[in-house]
Amino acid sequence: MSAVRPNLCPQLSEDVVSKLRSAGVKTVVDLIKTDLEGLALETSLPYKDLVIIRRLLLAQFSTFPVNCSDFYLTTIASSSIIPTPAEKLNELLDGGLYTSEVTEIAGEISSGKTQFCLSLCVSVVMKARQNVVFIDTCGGFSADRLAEIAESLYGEEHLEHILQSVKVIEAFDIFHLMTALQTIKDKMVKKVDPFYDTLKLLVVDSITAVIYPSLGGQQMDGHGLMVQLSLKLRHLAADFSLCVLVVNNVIGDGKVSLGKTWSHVPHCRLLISHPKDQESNVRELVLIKSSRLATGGKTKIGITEKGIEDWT
Amino acid sequence: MQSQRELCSFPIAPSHKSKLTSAGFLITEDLKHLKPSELSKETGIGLEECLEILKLVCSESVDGSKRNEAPKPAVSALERLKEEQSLPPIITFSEGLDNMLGGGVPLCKITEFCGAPGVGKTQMCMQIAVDVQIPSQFGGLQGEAVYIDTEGSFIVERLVDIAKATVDHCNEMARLEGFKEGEITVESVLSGVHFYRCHDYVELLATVHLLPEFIKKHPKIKVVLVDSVAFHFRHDFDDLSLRTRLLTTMAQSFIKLATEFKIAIVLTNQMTTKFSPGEDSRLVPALGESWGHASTIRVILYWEGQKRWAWLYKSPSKKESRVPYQITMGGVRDIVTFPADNSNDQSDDEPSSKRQKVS
Amino acid sequence: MQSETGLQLLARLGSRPSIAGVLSPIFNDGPSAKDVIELFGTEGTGKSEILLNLVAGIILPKTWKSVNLNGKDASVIFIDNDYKFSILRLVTVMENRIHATLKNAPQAEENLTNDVELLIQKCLSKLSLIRCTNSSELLVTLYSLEQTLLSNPNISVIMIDSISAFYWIDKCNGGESLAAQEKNLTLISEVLSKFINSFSLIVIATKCALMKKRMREDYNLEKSASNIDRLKNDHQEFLCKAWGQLVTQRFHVEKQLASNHFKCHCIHLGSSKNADKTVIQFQITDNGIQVL
Amino acid sequence: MSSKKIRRIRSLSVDVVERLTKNNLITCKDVLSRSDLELLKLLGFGIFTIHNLRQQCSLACVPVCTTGLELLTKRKQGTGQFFQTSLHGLDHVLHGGIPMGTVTEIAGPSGCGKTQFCTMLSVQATLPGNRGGLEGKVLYMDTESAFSAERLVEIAQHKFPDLYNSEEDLCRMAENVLVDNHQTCASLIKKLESLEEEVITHRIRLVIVDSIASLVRKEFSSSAGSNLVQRTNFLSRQAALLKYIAEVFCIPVIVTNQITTRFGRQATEQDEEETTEISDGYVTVALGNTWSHNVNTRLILQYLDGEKRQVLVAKSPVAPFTAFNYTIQRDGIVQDEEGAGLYAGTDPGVQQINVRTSLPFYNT
Repeated sequence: MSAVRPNLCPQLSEDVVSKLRSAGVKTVVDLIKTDLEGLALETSLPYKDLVIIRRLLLAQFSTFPVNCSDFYLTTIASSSIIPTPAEKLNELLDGGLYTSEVTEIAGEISSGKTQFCLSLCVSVVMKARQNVVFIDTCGGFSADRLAEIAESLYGEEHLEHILQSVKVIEAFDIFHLMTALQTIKDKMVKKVDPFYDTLKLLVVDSITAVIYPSLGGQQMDGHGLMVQLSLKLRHLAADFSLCVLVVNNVIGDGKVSLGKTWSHVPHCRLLISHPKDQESNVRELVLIKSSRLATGGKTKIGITEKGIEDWT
Repeated sequence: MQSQRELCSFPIAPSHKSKLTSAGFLITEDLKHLKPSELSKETGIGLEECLEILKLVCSESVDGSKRNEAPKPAVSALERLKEEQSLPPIITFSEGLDNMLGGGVPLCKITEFCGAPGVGKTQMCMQIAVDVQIPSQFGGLQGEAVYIDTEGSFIVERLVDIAKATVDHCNEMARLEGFKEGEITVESVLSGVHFYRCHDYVELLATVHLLPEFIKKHPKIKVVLVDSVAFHFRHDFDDLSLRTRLLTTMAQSFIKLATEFKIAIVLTNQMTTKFSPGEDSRLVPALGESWGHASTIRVILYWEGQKRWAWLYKSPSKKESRVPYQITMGGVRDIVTFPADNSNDQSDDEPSSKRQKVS
Repeated sequence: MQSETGLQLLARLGSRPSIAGVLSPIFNDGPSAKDVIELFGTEGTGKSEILLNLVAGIILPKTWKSVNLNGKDASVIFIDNDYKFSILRLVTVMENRIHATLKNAPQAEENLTNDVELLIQKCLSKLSLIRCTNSSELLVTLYSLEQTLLSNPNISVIMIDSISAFYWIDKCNGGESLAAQEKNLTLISEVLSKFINSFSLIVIATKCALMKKRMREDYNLEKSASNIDRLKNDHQEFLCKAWGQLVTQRFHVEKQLASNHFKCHCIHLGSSKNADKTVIQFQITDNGIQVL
Repeated sequence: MSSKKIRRIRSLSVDVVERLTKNNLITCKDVLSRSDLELLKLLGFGIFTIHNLRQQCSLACVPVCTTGLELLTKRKQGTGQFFQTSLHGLDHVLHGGIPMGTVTEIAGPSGCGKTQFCTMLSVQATLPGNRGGLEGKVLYMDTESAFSAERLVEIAQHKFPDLYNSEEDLCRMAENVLVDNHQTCASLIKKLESLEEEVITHRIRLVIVDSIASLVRKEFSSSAGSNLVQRTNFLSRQAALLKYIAEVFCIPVIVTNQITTRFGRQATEQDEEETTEISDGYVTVALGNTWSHNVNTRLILQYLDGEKRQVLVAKSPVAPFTAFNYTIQRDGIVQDEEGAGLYAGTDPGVQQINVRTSLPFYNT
């Protein structure tokens, strides 16, 4: 935990800190962990002060348990379901994408991953009246395709409103992405920008392009960065009841990339593929992992100028 | 619930990270208003490294990226649409290809042409390198091009042919519309193509790494062409994971270049035969599956009998479609389907008097 | 230890409500006091689902309106590092379970929906949720739990969803030395063992299979070995030694790809009983876990 | 160039270089092929020093940038940029002949004139500049031991009687053609690796590898499977070496290739009247698709009918698909007047080649 410093709490004056440091107590954890009587003897500080300091530090640095009954009430109030434009897909996902969850869509090249995200943005803005942040890491975001979907679905008059409620951030390496997520979190905590008060969907297009370069080779903090990133995404989802949609790549024979460590991250995982025997714009979606539903369900969607639609 | 950013999410050397955590520095808050000397005394890290860590973590504008520019602010899709519409694409002279790509090769995107040998990948690159310099009154960008050649298949005489054909075409159009001729000459086209010859993948990486400075020095550059990004990565590369890592890093720096300087990146890729169990062997783009995700738009050039086809295989905004094209002495041209015109195109022996399809 | 009030002494020494027999077939004679159970498995094999069903079984009262719900009426502390805890799912499991027992109980009156709602609200107050962002914060929070454990004698289980959540972050923070990497987790294990011994608590933790299976040197061993050896071989301890010594039982959960069923192998570690061969198949349905 | 030692980069500080050598990162290649995270772990510097290091290494080994104009002027001053083949139609279409500084491949069925073509080019290369020669020596790497000195002399005598009328002129010309026999791939690749000082010491102006395919097809079976990958790797390495020599010394490199039979659907609009006696398979250039990438220009020789033969420009960065008839005479390959013209070309990797299957006396 962070170092013991004078201004941490009133009793910790300058000399107290230096005495503690001389006794080898540098961080808050050291202070909490050590047996206070011995420490009092060694540093000739009054035992009573040490107990007060310990209690204050405990209060300051630990998270308080939340009682689940009121947690249940707040969750009911804040969580909602985001319907996708395809009805049959909503049935498969028991209503659509859930907030405070990380959903992942994985697919091969040109399997329609970006189309799925773009048409979801439009449906969130129009159906749920909420805003969207689209983090683009591989240059795949195309504003005129978003405009085309919006216009063909909701006509000219809503176009301006839809385009203004989708914000795009470019982040081309993992540290850029971390900074972007941090700025989003700060803006939501400080409530300085009205756009972020009604933010409901956060899309990260192609998380693989950002994580893959940092894995492998003679270094070992690639995995650490990946887990750090996954924690940030899940905290954003849970604390601000956002729906986080992450795009991942499929390589080789249907193996989702980024390995086992990443496979634990998403709550629910969709696999999108282009079945060989179908027309060129038909795609098949399979639910391959879900913490809530039975997996293995399949549905077909078609990619048209209106984005993605049910394919009968 | 501290909302500060953890130190381990910054690019700091592992040995420094362990010293920082053991000294109790975990979040950016801990390092606020701290002098390098204090940090060095407390953690035992060298003074210069402490200065760099503080510069990295504390100044809000500096983030972990290579250049110290501030992270790009969030831009609404409306501004992105205005920006996309304001950037004219690079028009080529084959109308079919332009319509397929939505007006031409778009800026701020990576366009990849995969093709079997001899199908015209190098011709396409040279054509684009010339077309980017078409004067603005003809709908061109009047920019310059960077041509990175890894295969050694760049013959400058061929570029002269294409340039001559384009210059004649522009002058012809200028005459028709009464503009001043000579706006564009073969010399101006040739001096507008900056040529790099890379003999192995390390030189390619170095060139790509230095491109931002180069483009800052030559602001008129509008397209970076890499002829056969696959050549050096396909043979004598024993460590496949290293190859994929290098390719992904290069792809990321390409897309950063494209969006930062509003230029187009055009790559060519080779094809390789894939022996998958069950189906018969077929030609697939080289460099494996993971590379496919890097390019935003992918066009596969292939042969069907005597005809060359361009197949828009992957595009964020355009539907999948195919269009025939041909390579003439003057460069890449459309195949206009009404037969009369087609036949005399073929038998015309004299290269220079080739009639161009007015685009 | 500091001076204790009488109540705290009673809480420490007094017996915590036992939860023997909850979710019976899986924990056949039920987790007994001072047990440390680890649910080990790859992604999507129902580890969190088992925890949810355990919580439902524990916080429900024994009887309600003269209907035997065979709940354990105990309190639970749920530490959710993976942010996977879905309270909606917990409530649905509890509702289905209550309605199921009510349906075949003869003397049940007709619709009790709002009563059931109140019951669930009361039960939920016995569950407290903690969410930490890194291992140091988890360590400090565990220390501050000592106070709540003393003041509330009803808590009998601490559940940790994925003790391995911060493994990679600690490994990356620790630099070269292994001791620095495992410092926090060792301290956490020590605190937990202190709680177990002094408060005779039960700790149930899930662990994700983060590592690929070890390369098996001789392939034929894998074929001939019995299930248990194969699983032992599969499980490769990557957390610190202190945690390894703490665990008394490990449940290895697997998913049958074809039939959407799950298999759960119970392995007793170090305890006198020989390696238990029980293999339980179960299925996850809307109202929780159905044992086959 | 990539193997530049770090020590030679003066702008790096001493302790950076020392820490680099401690982690045995010696050349720019070691530094540039590692990611930032790896360098952070290995060197323990701050991120900005790492960026600066990468910048310096890149500057050290980045190739020099020239514009198209400079390239053109440099090419013009050079000794002409094309090597005349004395087939005037072919030279015209190829902008002057075989392009210098690139690899040109001559493929065709056996006995169709590949070696004759190479021998004639060897003679051509030893001519003085004003006669379209290269005034230099020729390195002829022969793997099928098909090269015959008598044929070389005979062509020289009949093609350039005025130059080579006396005995010692012929001997001097013959000395300029260094013939090198190779029986195994290993010896060929070893020779290619040491080719640089060979070219410098003997002032070689033309390199010919007769039948690059024969050794490879002997040692690597072309059936699908692992050694096909090795075969492709071996061929690519050979191509890289040859390209490097051709470019650095701006000399033409000519390789010959054999033919193979491919089964499966060939081009769709194949004109019907060209019925081949063989089953539905068709004959095309050997060594497959990846090798076709490595070659810049590909000339295919094929039989037209009993006596006449045809050369096709199957792949060329400058020329369209054109075909010229030729016959083999005493003074080498001579182009026929009629019969030149465009042909509907296709993928050079699958271009159909006519082979002489029936004996000439049979179809009189």
